[in-house]
Amino acid sequence: MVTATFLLSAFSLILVGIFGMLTRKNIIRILLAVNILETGVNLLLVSFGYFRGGKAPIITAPISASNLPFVDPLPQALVLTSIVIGLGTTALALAITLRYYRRRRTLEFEPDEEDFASVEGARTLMRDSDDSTSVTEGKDLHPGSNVPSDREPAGAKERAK
Amino acid sequence: MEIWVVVLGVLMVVGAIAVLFQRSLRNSIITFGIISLMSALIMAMMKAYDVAITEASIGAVLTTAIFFWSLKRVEEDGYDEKK
Amino acid sequence: MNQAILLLLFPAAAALITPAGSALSERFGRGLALLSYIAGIVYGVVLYPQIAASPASVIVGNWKPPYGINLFVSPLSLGLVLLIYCVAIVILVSDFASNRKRRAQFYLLYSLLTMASVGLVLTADLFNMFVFLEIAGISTFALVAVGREGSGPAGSLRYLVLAQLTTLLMLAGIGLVYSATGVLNIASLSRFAALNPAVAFLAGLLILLPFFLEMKQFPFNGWIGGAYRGASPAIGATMSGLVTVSVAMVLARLLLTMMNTGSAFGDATTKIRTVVLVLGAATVLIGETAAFREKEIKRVLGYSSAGQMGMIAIGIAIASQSAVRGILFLLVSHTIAKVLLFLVAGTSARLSGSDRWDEMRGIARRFPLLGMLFAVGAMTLMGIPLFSGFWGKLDLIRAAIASGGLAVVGVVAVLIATVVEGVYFMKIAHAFFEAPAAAKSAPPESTKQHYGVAFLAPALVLAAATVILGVLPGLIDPWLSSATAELLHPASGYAAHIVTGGLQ
Amino acid sequence: MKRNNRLIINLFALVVVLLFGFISILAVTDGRSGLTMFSADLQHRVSYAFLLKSVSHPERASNATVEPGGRDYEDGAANVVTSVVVDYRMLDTFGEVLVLFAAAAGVGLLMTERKRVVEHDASIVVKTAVPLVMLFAIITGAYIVLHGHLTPGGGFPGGAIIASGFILQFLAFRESPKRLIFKILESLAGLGILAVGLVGLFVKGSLFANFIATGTLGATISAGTVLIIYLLIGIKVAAELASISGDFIGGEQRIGG
Repeated sequence: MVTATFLLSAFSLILVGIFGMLTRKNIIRILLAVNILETGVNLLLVSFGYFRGGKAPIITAPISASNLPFVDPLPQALVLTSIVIGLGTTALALAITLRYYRRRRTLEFEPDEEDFASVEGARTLMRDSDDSTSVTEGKDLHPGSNVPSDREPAGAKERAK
Repeated sequence: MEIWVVVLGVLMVVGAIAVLFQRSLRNSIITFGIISLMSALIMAMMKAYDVAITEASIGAVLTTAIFFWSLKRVEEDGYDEKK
Repeated sequence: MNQAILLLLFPAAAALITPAGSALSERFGRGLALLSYIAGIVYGVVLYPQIAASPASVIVGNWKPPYGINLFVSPLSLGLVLLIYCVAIVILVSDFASNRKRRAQFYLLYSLLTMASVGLVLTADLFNMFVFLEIAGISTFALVAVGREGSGPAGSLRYLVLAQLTTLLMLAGIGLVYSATGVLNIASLSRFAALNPAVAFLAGLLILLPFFLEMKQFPFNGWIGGAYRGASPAIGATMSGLVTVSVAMVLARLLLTMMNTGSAFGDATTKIRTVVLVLGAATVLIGETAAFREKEIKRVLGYSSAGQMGMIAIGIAIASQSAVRGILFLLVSHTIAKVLLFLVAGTSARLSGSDRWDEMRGIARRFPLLGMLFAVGAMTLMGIPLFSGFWGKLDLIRAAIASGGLAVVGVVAVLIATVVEGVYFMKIAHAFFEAPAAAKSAPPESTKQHYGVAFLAPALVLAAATVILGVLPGLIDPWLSSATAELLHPASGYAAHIVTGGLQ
Repeated sequence: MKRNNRLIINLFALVVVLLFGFISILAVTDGRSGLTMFSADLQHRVSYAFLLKSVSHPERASNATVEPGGRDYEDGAANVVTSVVVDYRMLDTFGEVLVLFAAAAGVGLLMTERKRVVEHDASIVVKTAVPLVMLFAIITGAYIVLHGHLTPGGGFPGGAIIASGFILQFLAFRESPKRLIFKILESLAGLGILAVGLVGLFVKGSLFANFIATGTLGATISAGTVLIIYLLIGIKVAAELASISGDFIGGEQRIGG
C-alpha cells in the first residue's frame, strides 16, 4: 500500500508538471513546471527501487545472500545523477531567459512569430549582431535605447511586404 | 508511517498545482522550494538517504535560489508583474 | 580492447582543458577542439581494421554488462563516429569564415556536443544514453541561444522545454523497464523474457520519445522554426548534420536491435514500429510543406531535415534488409548534403546581408561557384541520379513497396515529399540564378573574407564527397552490409559479441 | 477573445494529460502475462550483485557474504549507492560531471551584465557572521564529501554545501570574487577525474578501473579510487556551483548610495 502511495504521488507530480509545461505562458513558470516534472520522475524512480521493510543500502552489519534487507541502490544512483542534471539545465535555461528578457522586455513566452519574422528576416545581417558575444562582450546591444527591437525598423516592414 | 506518506503525497500534489496557479511569481518559487523539500523528505522515508541529501541541498536550496536570483535580476531590469 | 573508449575521450579532454587553457590565449579553444577531432579520426581509422574483423564490447571499470556499462564499437558505430568527427571539423573550419570572434566556451560546448554524439552512437546502456542525450541537449541549447541576438534565446528556450519534457519521460520509461526486468543493458534486453504487452508498449514509446523529438518527428517538431532561425549557420549545420546522425543511429539501434520479436519488448514491437511508420510519414509531409512555405533559408533547411528524418524513420520502421541499407545510405548522404547547404546558406546570407532567400537574388551570378555548390547539395537531397541521395531513396522505396501494407503509405509520402522538395529547391535556385538586384552588393573587402578559403575548402570537400558517393555507391557497400547485418540480426550481429556476466 | 482561447488551450492540455495518465495506469495494471512493474524483485536485479559485491563473479553471488571489516572486496565502499555511482556505473557520473561543466560554460557564455542599484551595504551583523557560517558550511561539506563512501552524501551534495559557503560570501561582501580561481579549479578537478580514469585504463585494462587496494570495508581511508574520485567530484561541483551562482548574483556596480 505504501509503495502504491509513493508511486501515485510521484505520477501525479509528473502529470501536473506536464500540464504546467503545456499551458503556462510565463517562462519562469514553465521552468518551474519542468522542475516539478523532474521531481516527479525522480520520485517515481526512487519508488521503483523501494521495497517494503528495506533499509538504506549501507553495509553496517554482515550481510549474505539470504539476509539482504535493503532497498535497491541502483535507482538512487540514477536519481542522484538526474537531480544534478536538472540543476544544470535549469541554470542554463534561466541564463537564456535573462537574455531573452533583455531583448524582448517580456517574460511571456509566445512571441508572435509572424510579426517578428518579417522584421528579423528583413533586417540586414550586417547591422544585426549575428553573435552577441562578438559585438559587445555581454554588454547591452543598444546602450541607452530601451526601445524594443520590434518597433525600431518600421521602414523595413513596409519594404518586406 | 502510512498516514504521513499519504499526507505528504497529497500536500505535494496540491502544492504543485498551487505553483502553477498562484498569481505572484515570487510565491510560486517559494511553493516550489517547499515541494522540493517535501520530496526530499519523502525520499528519506523511502530509505534513499543519499538522494534525500542531494535533493535537499541541490534540488531544493540551489534551484530555488537560482530562480530567485533570476527573478531579482529581471525585476531590476524593469520587469513588473502588475503591468 | 577497452582502449577503444579513447574515441570518446579526445573531445572530452579538449573540453576539460579549455577553461584553464583559455586564460593563455583566445585561439587556444579553437585549436584544441580541432586537434581533438583530428585525433579522434586518426585513432578511429587505425582501429577500423581490427573492429571490422571483430566488433568490440568496450567495458568500463572492468565490470561486464549487464552490471557495468559497455560501449559497442562495431563497423557501423565506428563508421558513424568517423562521419561525426569529419562533419565537426568541416563545420568548425567553415565557422572561421564568419567574422565572429568566438569565446572559448563556444568551442568547449562544441566539443562536448561532439563527444555526446559519439557517446550516443557507441553506448549500449539505456541510462548512459540518457546522460549523453542531456549533454548533447545542454550544449545545443547554449549554442543556439548564443546565436542571433533577437531570436536565439526564444528558439533555444522552446527547444529546451520540449527536449526536457521528452527526455524526462524517457527517464520514467527507463525506470519502468528496470523495475520490470532488473537490467539496463540493450544486449540483455534484446534477449530478455517478454514484458507484459501493455507495459512493453508504454515503456518502449516513452524511451523513444526524445529521439522522436531530436529527429523532428511530427508531434514534437514545434521547435524547429525558432531554433533554426536563432542559431548561427554553423550551429544549424551541427543540429542538422552532426546530431541527427547519432540520433537516427540510436533510433535504429533501439527499434531494431533492442525491440525485436525475441526481446523483452516482444510482440509490442510491431505496434511500436507502426507508430514510428505513421509518425514518419506524417513528418515527411508536414516537414516538406513547411519548408515549402518558408522564406528564411535556414528554416527551409531545418524543415527539409525534418522531412528527410521522417523518411529515415519510415525506413527503420519497415525494418527489411534493403530498407535499412537505404536509410543508412540516406543518412550519410543527407548529412553531407545538408552541411554543405548550411555552409552555402551561411555564406550567401553574409554576402547578401539577409537571411531570406528571396532577398538573395542573383547571388549565383556574382559567385558562380556558390550557385554550383547549392545545386549539388539540393540535387543530392532531392535524390537526383548521379548524386548520393538517389541510391538511398531507391532502396527505401523498393523496400517499402516490397513490404506492402502500411509501408505503401510511407512510399506515397516519400514520393510527394520528393516532388515538394524539388519545387522549393527550384524556387531557391531560381532566385539564386536570377539577374542580380542592382541595389546592395556587399563591399568587395568583406567578400574575400566571407568567400575565402575557409568557406570554399570545406564546401568543395563536401560537394566532392557527395558526387563520389553518388557515382560509385559501391564504395561503402561492405560497410553497409555489415551494418545492416548488425542491426537486423541482433542475436548474431550484436548480442553475440557482448560477453555478459550472468543474468541474461 | 484572448480569455477563452487560453481556456481552450488549458482544457485541451488537461485532456491530453489525463489521457496519458489513464493510459499509463491502465498499461501498468494490465493483467496479461509477462513481466510487469513489480516483476523484478531484488534477487533478479543487477543490484543483487552490487549489494553482495560480487559483480566480477556473479554466479558465486548466492553464497557471498559481505561484512564491515572484511578486506579487499572488489569494491570497498560501505555505502552501496556510492559504489554504484562511482565504481560500477562510473561512465554515467563522468557524463554527468560533463553536464555540469557544460552548464557552467553555458551560463558563463550567456550571462549578461547586471545593472544593479545598491542602496545600502550588508549590516555589520551579517558581515561578521558570514565568515563564521562560511567556515561551518565548508567543513560540513568537506566532511560529507570525504565520507561519501561510508555515509549517505558524497561529492554532489558535499560540493553543493561547500558552494553555498562561497555564495554567502558573494552575497554579503559586495565585490565579486575573482572567478578565475573557480574556472581553473573546475578544469583541474575535471582533468583529475579523467586522469584517474586513464590510469585505470592503462594500469588495469579498462577506464575508471580501481587500481588501488580497496582496504577494509568501513575504514575512513578505504575503497581505493572511489574516495579519490568523489573528492575530485566534490571540488569540481563546489567550484562549478559557486561560479554559476556568482554569474547569477553578478558583480556590483555602485550606482546608488
